[in-house]
Amino acid sequence: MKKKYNYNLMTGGILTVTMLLLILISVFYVPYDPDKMDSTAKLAKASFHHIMGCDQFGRDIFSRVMKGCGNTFFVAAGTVWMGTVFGILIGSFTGYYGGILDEVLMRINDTIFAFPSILLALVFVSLLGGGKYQIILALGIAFIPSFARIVRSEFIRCRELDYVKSARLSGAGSLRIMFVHILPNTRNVLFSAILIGFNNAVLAESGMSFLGIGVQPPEASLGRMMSEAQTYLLTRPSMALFPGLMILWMVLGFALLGEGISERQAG
Amino acid sequence: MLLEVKNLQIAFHDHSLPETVVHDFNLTMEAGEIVGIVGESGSGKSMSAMAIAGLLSRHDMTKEGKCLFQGVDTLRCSRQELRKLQGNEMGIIFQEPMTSLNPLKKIGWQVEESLRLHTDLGKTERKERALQALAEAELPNPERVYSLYPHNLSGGMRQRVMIAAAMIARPKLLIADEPTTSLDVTIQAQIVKLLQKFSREKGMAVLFISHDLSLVRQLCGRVLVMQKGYVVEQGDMETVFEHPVHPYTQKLLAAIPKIPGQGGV
Amino acid sequence: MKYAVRKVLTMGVTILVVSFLVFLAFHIIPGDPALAKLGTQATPEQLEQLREEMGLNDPLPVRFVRWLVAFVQGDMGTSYSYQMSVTQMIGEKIPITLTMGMMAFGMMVGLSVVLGIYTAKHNGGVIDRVICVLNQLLMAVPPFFSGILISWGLGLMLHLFVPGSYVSYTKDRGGFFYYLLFPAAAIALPKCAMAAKLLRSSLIEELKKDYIRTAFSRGNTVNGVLYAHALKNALMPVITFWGMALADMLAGSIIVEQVFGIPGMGRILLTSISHRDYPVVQAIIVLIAVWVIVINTLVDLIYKLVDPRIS
Amino acid sequence: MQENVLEVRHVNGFYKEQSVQNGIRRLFGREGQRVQVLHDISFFIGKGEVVGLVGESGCGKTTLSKAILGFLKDREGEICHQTKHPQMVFQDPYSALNPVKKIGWIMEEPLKNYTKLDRQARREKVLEMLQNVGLEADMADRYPRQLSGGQRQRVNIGTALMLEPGLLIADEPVSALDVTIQAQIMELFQELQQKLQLSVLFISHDLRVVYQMCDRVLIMKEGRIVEEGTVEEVYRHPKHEYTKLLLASAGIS
Repeated sequence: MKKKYNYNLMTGGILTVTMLLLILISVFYVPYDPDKMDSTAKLAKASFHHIMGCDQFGRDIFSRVMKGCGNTFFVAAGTVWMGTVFGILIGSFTGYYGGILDEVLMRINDTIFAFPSILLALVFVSLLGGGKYQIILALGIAFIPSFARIVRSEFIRCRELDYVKSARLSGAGSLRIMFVHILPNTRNVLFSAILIGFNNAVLAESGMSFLGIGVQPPEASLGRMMSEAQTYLLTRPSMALFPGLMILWMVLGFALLGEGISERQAG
Repeated sequence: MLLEVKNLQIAFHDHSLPETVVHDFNLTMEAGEIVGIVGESGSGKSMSAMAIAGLLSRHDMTKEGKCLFQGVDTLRCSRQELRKLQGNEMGIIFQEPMTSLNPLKKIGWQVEESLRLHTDLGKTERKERALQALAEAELPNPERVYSLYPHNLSGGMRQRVMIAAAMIARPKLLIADEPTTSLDVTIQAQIVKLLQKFSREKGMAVLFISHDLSLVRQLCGRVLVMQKGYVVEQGDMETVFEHPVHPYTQKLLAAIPKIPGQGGV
Repeated sequence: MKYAVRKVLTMGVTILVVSFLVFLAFHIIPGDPALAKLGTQATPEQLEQLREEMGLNDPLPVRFVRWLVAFVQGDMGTSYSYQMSVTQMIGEKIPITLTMGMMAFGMMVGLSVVLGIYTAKHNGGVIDRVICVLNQLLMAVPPFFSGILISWGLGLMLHLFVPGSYVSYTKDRGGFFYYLLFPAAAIALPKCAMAAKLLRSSLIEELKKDYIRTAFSRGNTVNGVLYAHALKNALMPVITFWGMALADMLAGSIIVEQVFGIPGMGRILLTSISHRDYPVVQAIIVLIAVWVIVINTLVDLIYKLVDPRIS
Repeated sequence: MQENVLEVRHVNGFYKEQSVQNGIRRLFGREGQRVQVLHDISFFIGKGEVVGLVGESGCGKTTLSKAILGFLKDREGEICHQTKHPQMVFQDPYSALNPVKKIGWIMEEPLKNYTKLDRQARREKVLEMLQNVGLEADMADRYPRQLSGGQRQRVNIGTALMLEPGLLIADEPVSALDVTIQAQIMELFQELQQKLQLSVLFISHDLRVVYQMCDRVLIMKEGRIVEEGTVEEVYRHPKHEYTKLLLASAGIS
């Protein structure tokens, strides 16, 4: 059989794997201490020593980018984890049982869902203060509704299917039906939702850090690096370019991966 | 001769080995004749009908042979020429009345569509013809149905709407692709009677595709039996049903539960 | 009609509930407005007196109703940091942000319809593929990055505008719109890419449906099928997306205003958050909430207009 | 007179509309608006008897089967059955099998929940049942999507028979299949029915199929049973107008 090449899956896979590798390496090794200021290397151009150059304090951009990717990834993963776990819990119970509880919860859900997640996060941050964990909490809460909604609609679709009735006749209890019979059937939808959610989290986190209310200095963050680089846009555009490209890389990788996977599932 | 299909062959090329789904299909139809094609799913009966209707055009597919409808080869002619036939000289109804109508458009708009595309009748004339067609399709209260949406109607009524829309331009040939499969038995019988009436009164030929042998028996004068892309047997209704020659036809007929004393199918 | 009334009523209730929640959230947080107003040197008596004046000793529901009535009448309270009316502070900024948002929305809708239809129609062609790759890239660009790229490329390199500067509406109308064009584009581009992609796949999906075959069988042209039959159906999910994008654009504008140095709502919101100027933050959040809820109701109403199946 | 496996006496069934208004009414302890879909249904099924239930879509066939299985919450009247776990064979062979589970896993499920058999014993029972329904043993390790419609329906029948149920409800078990496959499944069904002395409620819209499969037949219209009797009686001497119409529409009579 002639095999159709799945470019999306391949490109996405390569981008994601290299990104994950880079993050993994950054945990154990970075070329320079990302926080060490070197007054001799202020705004140094890209060279053999500093492959992406240095910032206005003489910190190595490449090292900071590596650490920043790690931080962004950490926040995004935490956010998505929180959204998924609570989303599955809320979505499965409301979807399976329906009724007045479902009605009320979904109203609330819809209202939260309608808000731009970054705005919700802003409210939380203005109440809780900034920082890595606050951001995870804030974005995580903002992300729960979208996951709950997806899981719920899948459960509503599945609970009417004959195999669920058949499982009930086979003596399976409600919890067993929900988590052993139905939940595995939502995996395709859930998986692509996780990838999309991950990307939204990356964009939201970097946006908040760009505004100065995300990951707090001195910890490196891609968004903050870009907002600092704006001042030097005329003389050193590459200072903004590299962190920007890293965000692009991360988001593109996951987006293509998701695209490729759904392509494979469809064909 | 109204329709002449010669050596129709349809093959797909989406895999490395081309897969032929219809082999050497031949059929002639005279005006006013009702011909049935029976077969199980995957036998190629719908595929052949869609090719005749000019509705098969995929780039990974080849069609060979000839299909002359009033002298025009519907396999090869341009979309321009085809459009003049479709909905005008040739009406088509499909299996799923639930999804075959545009959910966002009013029934009247959809029934009139053929007139709007093929004639330059005015608005009031079109409406008149549409109401007449709806009434002929035995829909109760055509005025009301005219301004309803598909979701307001039951499956049987939607199929009547489809028939009204196909009949409005007075076609010479009606291709009916499993038109009754998703309907209840009593509605099925009504739809079949309706098609019979149209054929008799307007001299319209009907190509009736179905997997239900008893329906084909009630409606058609001639029948083709298809299996895995081949026409394995064809001929008079009586001959084929009473004295089937091909083993597959025999098997098909044997598969139908018999009711002693009530005759066969 | 009944549907519309129900939707509008639901909208009213939702707005009430949401504004109460926001009100509640900003009253749980530590900090005493009276203290914030008078400073730490104030004596306890002075504080108590001011609290009484400001009505801070009344029960929560009473305070909420009072705040709500004042809010509806246009009095959104007084800023802690600037000691001036919040209404006045925000009032000047709303038109700026709103203009930018609507420009971005217009760009998004126009471009996505054109691109979506074109790519769906020429599905698999060279231009379709190029646009799809471009779309994929654009979707991955965060708005501040696209903003920075636009500032750098169009501003610093091509000198089409001066990054960081802003032209007031009262001084130069043309300049006002011209200078908002670039930030609007920065907001619109990623959303536009998503909308175009959504419309493309929605159209392609729609063209596979049974009623499309019916339309062809009546002798429609390809364009006839596309515009008279498929497009309206395919637009349904896209309308939802547009609605969400319109709500999202306010959030996007907060960031993009920062990139382009535009003194809009976003900038006030950020400074107020960092100064813990709660009356301002609260007012802006409630306004945005109302905006979002109204848009959602509008989307529902448009749906009802387009789709007869909804009841 | 044989003992009856199932007795249904004067059952009325209702369906509650799931609407916001009804939800609010329930919140205040009021009854929601309900639609009656079953009207005074009475019948019985004797041991080893196959009873056909014929009617068109929307006549309440499915609701009746739900009521018998205990899924219909809102009903009046008595339904007594002698059996512990009545089972059901569904119409659509595609949606009745969980797409992410292997055939063996699906067939094992009743044993897992209702018996204390260990893994080995369960496996043996599954393989035995596969053989009974005419499937190869290696089917146990396949996924539903790898099976044809007829094979899936065999699996469904097998799953329903795992617990040796006293009562089986077959909801249009052959109507989604091609004629020749239909004949095979009907043959299998009859064979198993005789071998295991199953009591079956056989729901179908196809009068010919019902004639071949059933001993007695119930004709249902708009939630009521309009005619009842042995198959021969009803088919040869239909009394109710609706039965006559049905028979005429199907080309019988």
